[in-house]
Amino acid sequence: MIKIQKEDFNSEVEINKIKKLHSNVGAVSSFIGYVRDENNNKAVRSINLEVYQEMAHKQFEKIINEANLKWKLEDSLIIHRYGKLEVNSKIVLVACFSKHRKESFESCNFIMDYLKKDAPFWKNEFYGDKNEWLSNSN
Amino acid sequence: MIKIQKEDFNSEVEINKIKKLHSNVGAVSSFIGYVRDENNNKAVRSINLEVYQEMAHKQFEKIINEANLKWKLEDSLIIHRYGKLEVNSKIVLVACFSKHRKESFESCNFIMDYLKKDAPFWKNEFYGDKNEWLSNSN
Amino acid sequence: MKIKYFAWIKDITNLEEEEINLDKVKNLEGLKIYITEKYPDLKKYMKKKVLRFAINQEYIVKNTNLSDEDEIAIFPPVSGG
Amino acid sequence: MKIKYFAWIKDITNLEEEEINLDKVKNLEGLKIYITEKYPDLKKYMKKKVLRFAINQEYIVKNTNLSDEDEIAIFPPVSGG
Repeated sequence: MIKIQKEDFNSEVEINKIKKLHSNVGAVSSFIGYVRDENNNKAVRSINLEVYQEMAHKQFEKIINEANLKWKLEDSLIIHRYGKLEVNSKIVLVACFSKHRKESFESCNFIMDYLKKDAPFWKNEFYGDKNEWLSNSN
Repeated sequence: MIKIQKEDFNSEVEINKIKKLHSNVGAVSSFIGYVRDENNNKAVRSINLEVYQEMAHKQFEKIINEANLKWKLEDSLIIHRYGKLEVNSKIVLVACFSKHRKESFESCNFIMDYLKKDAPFWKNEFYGDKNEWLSNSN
Repeated sequence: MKIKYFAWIKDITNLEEEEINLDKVKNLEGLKIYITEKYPDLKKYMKKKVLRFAINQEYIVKNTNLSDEDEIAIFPPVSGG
Repeated sequence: MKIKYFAWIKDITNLEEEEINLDKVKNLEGLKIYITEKYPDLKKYMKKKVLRFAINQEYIVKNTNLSDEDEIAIFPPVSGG
């Protein structure tokens, strides 16, 4: 399941929606990314997250396909927000559903790596009255 | 934060409670373990999870201390249920809170490894009218 | 073909997207030359290889022929997640 | 001292905990001998080293002296998580 949205999400609800389809799932590993109050030693107020929607969808599908080739997953979920996000807001949720722990852990980490490298999102960080475009270090 | 309880939990609520104390946290990695409908090729109906409470608390504290020695964590959470749990019920939630992703991922995996090996819980699995005590393979 | 710009590239082009006539641009290398002439401030980023290109939502590194229905995107390194 | 039993060990001892007199048992090795005499069905598990011991909620492997206030736990391999 892939969602690219402005709105916040409830990770319990989103994970349950998928989990209840799979009684053979014993392991859900997930990652939530948040807007931090500080970056590169500057106090962050908020970010504006721009997205190239059609491409983000395509890239997420590709990432999930790759993960499914590498691990035996029962299901997976990516929710990525865009737009104006205040400090402490959730940015992203990745959750991987598998029978056993190893698969869900490794695939969740893999999806996050890939997402940071290839997903077409751009963060514009606001500090006081200044702002700056970021790029991921890896 | 360590909780050993019979009741179910809401992972969104539990994670938010801790996250809101730390505006410098950008990364929360978590693992949820569930009762699966099948184990060792047998159809599972429910489990009864026995715990040695005082020792479980002590062991969880030790695990969290170890994780804090190895990684820079802002906070961490272990919720482990006990008692009768039906298929699809949550058993455990481990969540690790850090500035950046790597620390939260690695420490969450580490805590789960340690917990599976040392936490004094015992699963009694019920299949039809039979039941069987389990032990973790690793 | 349609060209889309993202993040701070938009501050240089002053627009989010535009149509470019295929007569002027046959392939990706031709497009690079065309836009650096049209937007000289892009030149230094082109040289530093900071710009990313996608054709129809797929990353493109090598030179590729372009057709009239293609959607091209030009953007800086990503920062999602 | 107090001895606590968990999981299927309880099915062998038929109780969850009991008080043992310190005169009979001075240390962990003494306790092992004492309980296998009291509960012969535990012997094969003791031999296979399936049993785990904790003193005051800490795992113990080596022989250790026991005191009257100690809480000893005897249990099979764990299966939490």
